[in-house]
Amino acid sequence: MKKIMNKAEDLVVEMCEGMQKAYPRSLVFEPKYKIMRRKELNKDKVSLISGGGSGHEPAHAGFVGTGMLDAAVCGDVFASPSTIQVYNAINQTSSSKGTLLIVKNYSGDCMNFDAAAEMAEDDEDVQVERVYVNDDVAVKDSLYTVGRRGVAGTVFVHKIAGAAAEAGSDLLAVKAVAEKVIANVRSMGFALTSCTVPAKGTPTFTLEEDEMEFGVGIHGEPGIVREKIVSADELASKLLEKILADLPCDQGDEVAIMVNGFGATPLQELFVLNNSVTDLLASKKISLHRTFVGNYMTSIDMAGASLTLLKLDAELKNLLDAPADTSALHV
Amino acid sequence: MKKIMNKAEDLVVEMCEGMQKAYPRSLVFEPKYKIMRRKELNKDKVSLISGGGSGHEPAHAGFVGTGMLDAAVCGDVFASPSTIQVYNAINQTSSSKGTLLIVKNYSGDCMNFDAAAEMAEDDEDVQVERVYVNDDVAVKDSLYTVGRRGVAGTVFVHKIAGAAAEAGSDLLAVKAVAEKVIANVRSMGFALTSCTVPAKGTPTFTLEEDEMEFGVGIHGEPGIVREKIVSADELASKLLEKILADLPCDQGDEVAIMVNGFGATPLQELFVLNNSVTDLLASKKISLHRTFVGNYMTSIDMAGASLTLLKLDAELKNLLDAPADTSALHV
Amino acid sequence: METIKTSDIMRIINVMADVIIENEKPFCDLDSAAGDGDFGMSVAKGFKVLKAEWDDLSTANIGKFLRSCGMIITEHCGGASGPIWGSAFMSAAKYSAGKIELNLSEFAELMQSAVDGIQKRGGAKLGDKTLLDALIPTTESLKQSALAGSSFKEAFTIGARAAVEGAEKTKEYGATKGRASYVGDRSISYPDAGAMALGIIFTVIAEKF
Amino acid sequence: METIKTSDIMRIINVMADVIIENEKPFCDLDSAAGDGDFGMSVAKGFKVLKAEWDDLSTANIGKFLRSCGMIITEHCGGASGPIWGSAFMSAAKYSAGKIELNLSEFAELMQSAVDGIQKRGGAKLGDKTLLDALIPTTESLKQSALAGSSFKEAFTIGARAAVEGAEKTKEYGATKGRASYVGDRSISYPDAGAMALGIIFTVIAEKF
Ligand SMILES: Nc1ncnc2c1ncn2[C@@H]1O[C@H](COP(=O)(O)OP(=O)(O)O)[C@@H](O)[C@H]1O
Ligand SMILES: Nc1ncnc2c1ncn2[C@@H]1O[C@H](COP(=O)(O)OP(=O)(O)O)[C@@H](O)[C@H]1O
Ligand SMILES: [Mg+2]
Ligand SMILES: [Mg+2]
Ligand SMILES: [Mg+2]
Ligand SMILES: [Mg+2]
Repeated sequence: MKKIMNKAEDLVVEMCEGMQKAYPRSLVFEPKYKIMRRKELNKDKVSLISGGGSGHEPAHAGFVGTGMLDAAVCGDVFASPSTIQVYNAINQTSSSKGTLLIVKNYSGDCMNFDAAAEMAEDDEDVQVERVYVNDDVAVKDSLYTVGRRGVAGTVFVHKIAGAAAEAGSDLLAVKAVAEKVIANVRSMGFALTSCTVPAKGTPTFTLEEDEMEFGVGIHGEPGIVREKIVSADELASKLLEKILADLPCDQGDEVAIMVNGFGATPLQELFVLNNSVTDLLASKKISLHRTFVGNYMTSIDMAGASLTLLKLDAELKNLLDAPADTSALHV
Repeated sequence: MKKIMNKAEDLVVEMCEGMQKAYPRSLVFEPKYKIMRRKELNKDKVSLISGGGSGHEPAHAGFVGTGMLDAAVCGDVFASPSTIQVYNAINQTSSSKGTLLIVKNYSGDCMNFDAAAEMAEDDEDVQVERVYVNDDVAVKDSLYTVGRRGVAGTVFVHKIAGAAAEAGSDLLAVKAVAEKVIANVRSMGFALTSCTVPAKGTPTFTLEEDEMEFGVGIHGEPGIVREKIVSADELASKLLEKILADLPCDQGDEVAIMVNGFGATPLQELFVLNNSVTDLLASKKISLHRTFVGNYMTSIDMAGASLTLLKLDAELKNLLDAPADTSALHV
Repeated sequence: METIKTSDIMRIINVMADVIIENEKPFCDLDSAAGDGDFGMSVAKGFKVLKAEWDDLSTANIGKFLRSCGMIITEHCGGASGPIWGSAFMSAAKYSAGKIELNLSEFAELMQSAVDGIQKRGGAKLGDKTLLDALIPTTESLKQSALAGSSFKEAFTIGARAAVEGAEKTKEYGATKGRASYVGDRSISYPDAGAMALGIIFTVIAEKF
Repeated sequence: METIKTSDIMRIINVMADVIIENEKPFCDLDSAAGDGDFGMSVAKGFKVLKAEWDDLSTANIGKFLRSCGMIITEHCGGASGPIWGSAFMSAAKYSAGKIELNLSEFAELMQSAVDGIQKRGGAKLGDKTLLDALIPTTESLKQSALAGSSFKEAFTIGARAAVEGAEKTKEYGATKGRASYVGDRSISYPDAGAMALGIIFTVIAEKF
């Protein structure tokens, strides 16, 4: 394992401290419960909390700031934060308008955020709502499964719910618009290499020099199928096909896209992929309103990328274009 | 070689097109001479042009925008753009106040930017000045060598010269402040893996599982010494020691730092390194004015990082803090 | 009738913690095949804190002891394991509130309440390829042993075997709960990490009892 | 006295282009040891364009032909190679302006002007571990051959040998110019890519002449 680190067990706290020290004007980090929160909290807007396992940097702490999250709760690498951590984040950022938890749909995260919300609601005066992001079309969504995973589409939920909260909407309105994003956002990803969990020290899976895993998540899980590597153009069309099969878009529909790197893939390759995706959308006469290219929701040091597509209406467009000022996303 | 790409020979143009398509509101890309420039040019401010080989994304095209560059000229991967490309960039962004070329100190870049400036000055009415960034302390600077390389410190030159130009300074004043940055900025980097040049398809060098190259540049050159991997804390102290030996800082001096990833190193590790560096600076009572952590000047898909330190005075601080709105850096 | 006391429960939990901490890496490996490879770390983390704070745990009665374990586990076990193992302990603590000894039948009921706690929190059922596929067979086996009038030692030995068999069977299930579900049929032929872990833990507990 | 005509110069440049294009990968490998591994690509790029636009090149005289080559090379060779090879051609073009034939002594002067052009642009001198360490010995050797009254074929063969020897010698120099300088003494024992390439190019030109 080749990583810039000290001891694996100190990694998450050192990383968070290192992040807070880079942005001392806007962030506060509370190491006991690993909560990264805004320095200036507005008690009169809906509080937005997200989080999950670490290893997805800049998610989620990178999206704490004006127009997005109020706090991010950081679990260990690829492990949900505990109920107690989330509970403390709710308390530390409580507002007169209530709190919305934005949860990626994984059993661990759901169980911990649910239990924390129940604990907080047992206290007086706290109103806590939750939304579960499940944008990953690699996973079958059916009554018999836990449903789709939440991946990079979560960042669109942070952005749009964050803008609604900043604009003064009440808790149920913010929740409703977050759910509208969730209903309209889909992602699909692939890996060229496995990631290496620091505490484990060896790659979670191995791929031959000409192989990729198609349909991976963001935790080093193997994908749905192992295939030969294909060109950027073919990748773009495979990703888009999977997404559009689940979220049909007609000529003239407006969308936003995110070409998201998994950590070890350089911007160079992400822009090449974006070029292919953008040309494909143009050929389908789907109208592209806004594009995000970069590392937003990573899988430690995995090489690979995901494509996220969000179908927009006037409301979502306005909120997506509203200002946001965070370390990892600026509009 | 595992990369998201189509044909190696199309990579630079596809990457630039993919970038322009992500930021259609602010960027124009001219494929013939591979020039990325601002959509709205201000003919009454000093024009700033930089560029160099590709493979350093987001550098330099990611720094085109308000408060930084007017144009970036993109060479092939790790190869300087040609004289003709640079000459055309000068013409396309000419302003009543003249043009400053910000050149990283490599023989190829120097020769091409010099020749382009001579060509442009042979035309009437064009005033072209040049600065050569040489911040890499891994390389000995002496009369008998080509001098130090330009690496991540170049981004500070873009930022500060860009702010001066935006503020209306004239060509010689912008050049003078760029040279002040160059005199006060130093960098040092290390690699955990080699990069792979797309057209070549295999890594430029190989390292054992427990080895790193200390003192590498940003073109896959081997470093000055191959060593055993050390902890983040030790890395921070080795990097800082090398830098401070060349640019002594006293208690109370104010600095800005950049912890720069080389492409395949995730933000997670960069924040851990920043934590170590920041603590070290605090222990030396050097005052940290502003921190940049991320991928700014990469070496394709190399794992590794560099540390850049810029010593500040009141003028540099003001210009560093002035607004900048580019795809890769926002102040 | 044979009973176990608070101190016996403490010994059992102590063995459990030791097995979990010793097997941190193997448990992670089990989770790598179709999960995300962190299971060993997630559980070990909580149980390391448990060991570190061992002397401060309440020993007033079984319920109080299990509750103080449950609080630590909920706070310090990462991922899904915190609420799963935490709710198991909290629910078992509720069952044993105020009790200072348990006969085998009562112990089986305590295990049943752990199962109930896990199901209430996570919604999984037998066959969903989770640790319940080991825990439920063990609980059923303990109930049978109680009816048959077995000793604790016998019951634990047979109960552990039931966990191992249940865990083995998870190889055949396509996962529906937890991360293994994301790889669909590719998780077939890999057993569930949590279930395998319980098989190992219960086997050692039975041996050392 | 033996002379070469515009068409001979064209044949020489054509062979040169072929060698460079065929050796794109090996030339990159030469640059990998202490450089950045792109030398082969950088030169090949320009010479591929040269071949593609071959029929449009001016053939009016040697100077015009070399100048049209120089323009393409300056525009299309990447990295340091564009201005280095470009200035060599432009400078040689200036020397041969209007000429339609050259004797060996004039040809040696044409090579000398290429050396001058490179030195004016890049400031390197003999021993700096650049392609000049092959080009200067070849030029000197051609001058000697001219004085000795050799044939072009003989002079080219001996001149190519001088380039190969000069290139071999760069193994011993710590680099001061170009990227090899960044690795300091670690570049010792690796030859310079550009010099090695000239050795190979001149050898094939001599063989095919
Ligand atoms: N809903 C559930 N109910 C019971 N056990 C579960 C459930 N989901 C997962 N598990 C158990 O948890 C184990 C994984 O734990 P861990 O690796 O810590 O969680 P994560 O999936 O968050 O990485 C699985 O092997 C399985 O036995
Ligand atoms: N100043 C110089 N003068 C003459 N030749 C040079 C000079 N600098 C570099 N070279 C030659 O150029 C070669 C490298 O070319 P190339 O790889 O295209 O450039 P870069 O260093 O920009 O990657 C070297 O091997 C050397 O022979
Ligand atoms: Mg996990
Ligand atoms: Mg180069
Ligand atoms: Mg797991
Ligand atoms: Mg080179």
